[in-house]
Amino acid sequence: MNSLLLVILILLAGAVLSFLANRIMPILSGVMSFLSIGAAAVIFFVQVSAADSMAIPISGFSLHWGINAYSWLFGAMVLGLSVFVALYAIAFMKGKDRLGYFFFNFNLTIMAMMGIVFSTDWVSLFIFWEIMTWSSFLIIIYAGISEGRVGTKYMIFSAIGGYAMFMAILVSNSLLGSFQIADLVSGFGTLSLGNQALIGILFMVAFGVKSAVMPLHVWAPRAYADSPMAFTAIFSGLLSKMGIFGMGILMISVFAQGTIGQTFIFSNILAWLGAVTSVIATFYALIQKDAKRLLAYSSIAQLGYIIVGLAIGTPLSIMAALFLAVVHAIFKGTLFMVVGAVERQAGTTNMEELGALIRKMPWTFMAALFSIIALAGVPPLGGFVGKWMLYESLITSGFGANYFLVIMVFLSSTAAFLYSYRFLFGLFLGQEEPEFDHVKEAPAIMVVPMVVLALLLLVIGAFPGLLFEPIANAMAYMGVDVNWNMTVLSNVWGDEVHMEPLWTSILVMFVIGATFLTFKTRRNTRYVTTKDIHTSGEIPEAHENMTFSVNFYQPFERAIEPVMKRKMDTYYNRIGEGLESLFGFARKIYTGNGQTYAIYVIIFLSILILIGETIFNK
Amino acid sequence: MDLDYNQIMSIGVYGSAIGLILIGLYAVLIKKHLTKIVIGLSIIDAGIHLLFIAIGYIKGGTAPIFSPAGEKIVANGGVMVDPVPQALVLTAIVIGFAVTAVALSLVIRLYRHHQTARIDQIKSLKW
Amino acid sequence: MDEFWMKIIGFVATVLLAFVVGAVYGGLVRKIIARTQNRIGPPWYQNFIDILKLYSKSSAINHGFMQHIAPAMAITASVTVLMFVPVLTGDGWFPWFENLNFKGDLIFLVYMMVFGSLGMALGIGQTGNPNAAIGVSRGLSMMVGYEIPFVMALVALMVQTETTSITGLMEYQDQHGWLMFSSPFAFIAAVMAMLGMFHYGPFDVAFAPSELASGPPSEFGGKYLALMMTSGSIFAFAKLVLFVDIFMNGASNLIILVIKTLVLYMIPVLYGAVSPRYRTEQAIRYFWGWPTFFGALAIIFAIYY
Amino acid sequence: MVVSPVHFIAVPLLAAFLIPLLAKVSKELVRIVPGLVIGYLSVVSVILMTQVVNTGQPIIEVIGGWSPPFGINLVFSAFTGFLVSLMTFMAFLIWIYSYRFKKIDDAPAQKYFILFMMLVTGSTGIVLTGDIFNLFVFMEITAIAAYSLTAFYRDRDGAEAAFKYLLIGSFASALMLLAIVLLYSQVGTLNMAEIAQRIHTVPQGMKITIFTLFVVGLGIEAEMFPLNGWAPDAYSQSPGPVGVAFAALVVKAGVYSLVRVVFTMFDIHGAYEFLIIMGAITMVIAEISALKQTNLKRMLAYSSIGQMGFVLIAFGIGTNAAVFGALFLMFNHAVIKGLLFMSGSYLVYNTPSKEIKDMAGIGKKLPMVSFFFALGALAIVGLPPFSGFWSKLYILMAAADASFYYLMGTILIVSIIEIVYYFRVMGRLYFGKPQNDVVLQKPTLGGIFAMGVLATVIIVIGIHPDFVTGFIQSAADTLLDKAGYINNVLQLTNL
Repeated sequence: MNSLLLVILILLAGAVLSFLANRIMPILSGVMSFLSIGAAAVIFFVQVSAADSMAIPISGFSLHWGINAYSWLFGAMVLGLSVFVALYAIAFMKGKDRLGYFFFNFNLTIMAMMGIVFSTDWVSLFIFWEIMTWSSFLIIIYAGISEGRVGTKYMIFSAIGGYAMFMAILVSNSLLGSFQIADLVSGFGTLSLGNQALIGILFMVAFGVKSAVMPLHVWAPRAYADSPMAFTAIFSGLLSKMGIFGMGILMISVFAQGTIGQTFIFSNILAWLGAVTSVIATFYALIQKDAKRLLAYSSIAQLGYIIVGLAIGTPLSIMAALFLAVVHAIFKGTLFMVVGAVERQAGTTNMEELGALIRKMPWTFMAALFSIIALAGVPPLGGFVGKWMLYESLITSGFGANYFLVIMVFLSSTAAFLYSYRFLFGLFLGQEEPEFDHVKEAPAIMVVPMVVLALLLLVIGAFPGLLFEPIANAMAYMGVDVNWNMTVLSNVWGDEVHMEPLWTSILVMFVIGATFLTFKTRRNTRYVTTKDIHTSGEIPEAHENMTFSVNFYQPFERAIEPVMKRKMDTYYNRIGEGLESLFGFARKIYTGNGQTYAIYVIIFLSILILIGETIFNK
Repeated sequence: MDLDYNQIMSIGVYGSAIGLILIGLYAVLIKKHLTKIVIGLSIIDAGIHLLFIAIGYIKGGTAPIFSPAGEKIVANGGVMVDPVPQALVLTAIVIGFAVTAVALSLVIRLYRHHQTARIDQIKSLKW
Repeated sequence: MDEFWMKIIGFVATVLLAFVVGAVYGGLVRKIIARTQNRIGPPWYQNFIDILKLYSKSSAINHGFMQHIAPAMAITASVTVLMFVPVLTGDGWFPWFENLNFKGDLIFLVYMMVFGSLGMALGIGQTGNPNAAIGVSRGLSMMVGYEIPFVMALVALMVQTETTSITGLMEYQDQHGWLMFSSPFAFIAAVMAMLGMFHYGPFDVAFAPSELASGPPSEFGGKYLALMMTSGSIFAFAKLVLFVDIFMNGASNLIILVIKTLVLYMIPVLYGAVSPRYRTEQAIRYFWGWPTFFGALAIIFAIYY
Repeated sequence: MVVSPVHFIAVPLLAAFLIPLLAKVSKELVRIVPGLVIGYLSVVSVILMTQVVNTGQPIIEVIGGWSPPFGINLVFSAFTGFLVSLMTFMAFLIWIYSYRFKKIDDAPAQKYFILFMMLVTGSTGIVLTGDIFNLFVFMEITAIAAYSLTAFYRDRDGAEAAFKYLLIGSFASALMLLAIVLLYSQVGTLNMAEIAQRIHTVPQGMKITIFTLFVVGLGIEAEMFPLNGWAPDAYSQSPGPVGVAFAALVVKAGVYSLVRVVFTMFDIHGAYEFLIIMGAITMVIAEISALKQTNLKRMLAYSSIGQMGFVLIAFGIGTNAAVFGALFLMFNHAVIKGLLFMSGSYLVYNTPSKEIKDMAGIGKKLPMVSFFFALGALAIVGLPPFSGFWSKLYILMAAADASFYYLMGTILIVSIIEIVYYFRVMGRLYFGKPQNDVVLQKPTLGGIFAMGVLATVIIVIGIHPDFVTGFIQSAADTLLDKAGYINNVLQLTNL
């Protein structure tokens, strides 16, 4: 049996089984979905080879599936992370209701993502795309917050994107006579510029919605924050990457063929959109009170970098984009799992209430710490490698506007330090509060995935080559050759960063410093609570909490106030309201009066009789 | 211009048919009372029927009945009017009757519920 | 093997040098500021006394793991940064200072410099001292402020010289002369950013002793503080050397190095000594004003260079 | 030939007249017999359909031995046969659904079934007949049955809706009759095939006038804007099963006759653009009116008007692929909208206020029904892997091949609106707080069965559309093959 089909079918079966298992015993459904995803992952990593391909003839179309280096990268990403998240989800969702519903859609989403990755023709890609959309929608409204208005917003934007893609597919088919992705790549150059622009823009809208590019991002924050964290890890980590997947196909191979590939405008507009997205999203992230929202905005920002990388389109930048995509999947998945653990254990994710969980949830904190370091792009963890390649590719691209792009990206990633610290401080540091004394570490089944992923980040930081290899293969498949080295980063000017001395120096110094501190102080250093601090003579009561956690970055907010004044969201809401009232007015045509309808008929008839000659005499 | 009898007749017939239709339309579109509207509908029907008959009529033709009398007339080179329209009109009249019956029953129902028969006051279903 | 030991010796020597010079500069700064305020001020070796005293003390309490290892992270960061900055070029008097810099480049250094502050910030955060947290908040916010013009300057340099590594920049300067002259706007922007980088007035709101009890380090004592001060000295020195390297083509021997660094160092010190304190947002607005403008100018200049 | 198309008209009509007598025997018989009749019709339709598909020749039944053009003839071609089979299939499910349907049993069931039989007779007759006046007669039968069924509940709104429907409906009949009259005066025949043959002899102006009368008269039945004022009221006020019947039978018949007039009888080319434009307008107006509806069934009504507009667009594009898509869409619309009305009416009966906002959390009370509704919603907006997706795909493909890009854009934007209101309802159903847990009206077993069948059809066709595409393709070919139709009908005269 074809292994691609097998993967899909296993995931589908897992969906159905987990739905049914809920009837027997709720916990079983989680286990079911974990097992199915695990099995699918095993098959994927063991069996699937580039040779596999299949065509399903279906009513005049044939859905072609195949696997290549590029789609393998994303498929590995999807299944690799999903396994951990599914394991985590078992414990996370325990005791919640409608588990069958949740895990059914959970599996279905992952199945759809694998389908998207496998598809080599647009029709099947679109089919799976829509399946992914509605199954994820059903999970978003799972929590039922605000009567699904979040879901509605998500659905509207996804529909815009999906239908844009639909139209692009059909137009390209009518022009090229084929639904194959490969044929679009080969035939794109032959189209007229107008058609190229039409198709390109439509596709960009389609993929831009999922990857939350600037004007189309408004659905993302609430959607990420409101759906269960076990799913948000997938949602932000992987589902958004499907948009990147499509953009990659377009930016790397398709546009390279067409004339709009040569003209810089298209890719530059996209790059700037990505940069602006990342800056604005970062600013929003660091004024959030809720850790979930913070992470949601930060995901949008990170996706901005990836889009910048893809849009610039030099080998290094593409490599950076794909690298960041993978790393972002890992650390953002971990972070959302961390928040989920905190939410489950402490009952809230409000950073103004929480604090000092570090001693109660040390493992979670460790996972969070590593992921955050990777997110901030601080050496030596994986995040740094991607960031470095992105900057270098921009600086060495030799195109004037890109130098300012660097500044935008840099601004956003420097501001990212702020919310990174805010996140760790708000949740894990600061003063203990009595109401959180009961909090315990999350169950092992939740901790293990987080910690493993966090360690994975360390490994990637030490040996980025492990990731470079598949990425380089993927890019080679897309026709972009890039040379890589296991532990040396290098740009086109031949400047290099060697990771081993970095690691040695950091390890050596850290060990020296830590041992030095520990040894001589251990004997007579005692641990005191965070209440016992230097308070200029004041003695705070036990219940008084003096943690500085409200409006943490107020001065910075003041500084960036001009930017924050106008919000895309409000514009959209205004448009929406305007349209709704317009529609409400339009339907007034149907006055309840039967006579009016009769008059419509007569008027219509007489008009037709009058102008009939002209309209029918074609 | 001098019109002979037949032309005047035909003009009269067609004219009255059109006139009936217009009267009916007036009743349906302008009058507010449900019953009047229903009456208007049947007037329109009548007009159309008349038109149909008039079209089927052939000058000097006799009734299309295959009786000995009819045979003789035809044998003498006379003509029968076209039978089809008359058959159809009969059907149409029956249908119109049925529709009118339903309509009137609905009017009664409406009057019971709304205590009025003005169509512009019966619009609880709108938009 | 022999070469390896050379490296080790060079490593130790460099760290010691950095510490000594940094500490002396720290002392000088205190002296200078005191003089500008009509005080006698401590002697130039005051910092050594303090640090030695603190090392001999052992701190009685700590608030947990993060605080415990935070100074270690700090010293790690500053030493690592130092390791990637070429201290001396050419054959100076102390040959083992040469070629110590591993392969690293400016972007990497910019990020590496954050490592220590992040570690410190985490340690500070765990102490739960509100002043400390406020200090961190202010410090990080201001960092976003001054990093922008600084990076703009760096980008300008990289674009102009078509290399991103420090050694590359220095080779470029060997042929084309100092970059502070061949790309002046970048130099201006960088120096203005440097004012903030050293946290002397008017940008010392993060550590303001008077309003938040010297902020971040307020919960640290004994060894912790000692290690922090050590790493602070090393870090200051490393930053200065970096500036010297990228704008003044490094230094071939210690004398020149000391002169150049001292001159460069006096800019923020003197400017700080005479100027009042900015609030955070004022500082950020300041950095996003003229310095950024000069940075942009520098980049445009570099594009058409 | 043991079975003949005549049965489609004769048997239900007979049953309709017998039912009052059966009522004397037993009330249960009244409920059973219609089912038997329609079941028999479905069997007949299957037999004939297979025969037609095998021989490739339409079955032409001449009533009373009078061969065309004098007599009336029934044409059971692949096209009409497809529609008839669809109608009988839906009618059968409607019967199962309305069997012991509570609110119908409250009212005397026999009246309901008499009218329902008449409805089936009329709509199948419209599709089968080859005689234009006969078509008019059947349309009137359908209409009268429909008026009465709309007012079946005897409530005030029902009567109002019925009266509006009647008012506009009799306009339709009047215009239609007028058109027939004029047409007869021009071509001297009522047989569609012969009309199609002789239409070119008619002077252009007259032809266009007649055509206009037809279009307006039939457009009323086909819910074309602005002639569709009756539709929302009729849909929303009629009993649950009747709404399904409207969507599956009445409107289909109307669209059929419009298509027959445009494609077969007349040769006016401007008509196609006209259909596209009117269809687009209909679709847009209907969907945006649906967006702000607070009454569920009214929302469904507007949505089904919108779908009809989509069908008209597809027919207007007029290529083979487009017609194929249009027929596929008619099929989907019958099935999916049937499911939506069936489940929706139970949702409505369980919310006294009939308002969407009061349906919050009903998914807990009526899990099956809500699930069916959600499935229908997913399918009707054309999300894969449900059947609605394929018809949309085919039609838009045809539009793209004809390079109607703006049209595609319009359709897609409108479908976004559609998605919005359907998903809004879905969100309410599952994720609101239920006000109370009382189930006012449990779905009958038959109801669940009927909905289940439709749901299965939706999913199966969605995953494997080839089950129906063969029939639809041949139907489309037959419709477009005008000369073939004329020959097949008239060869009987040339004997």
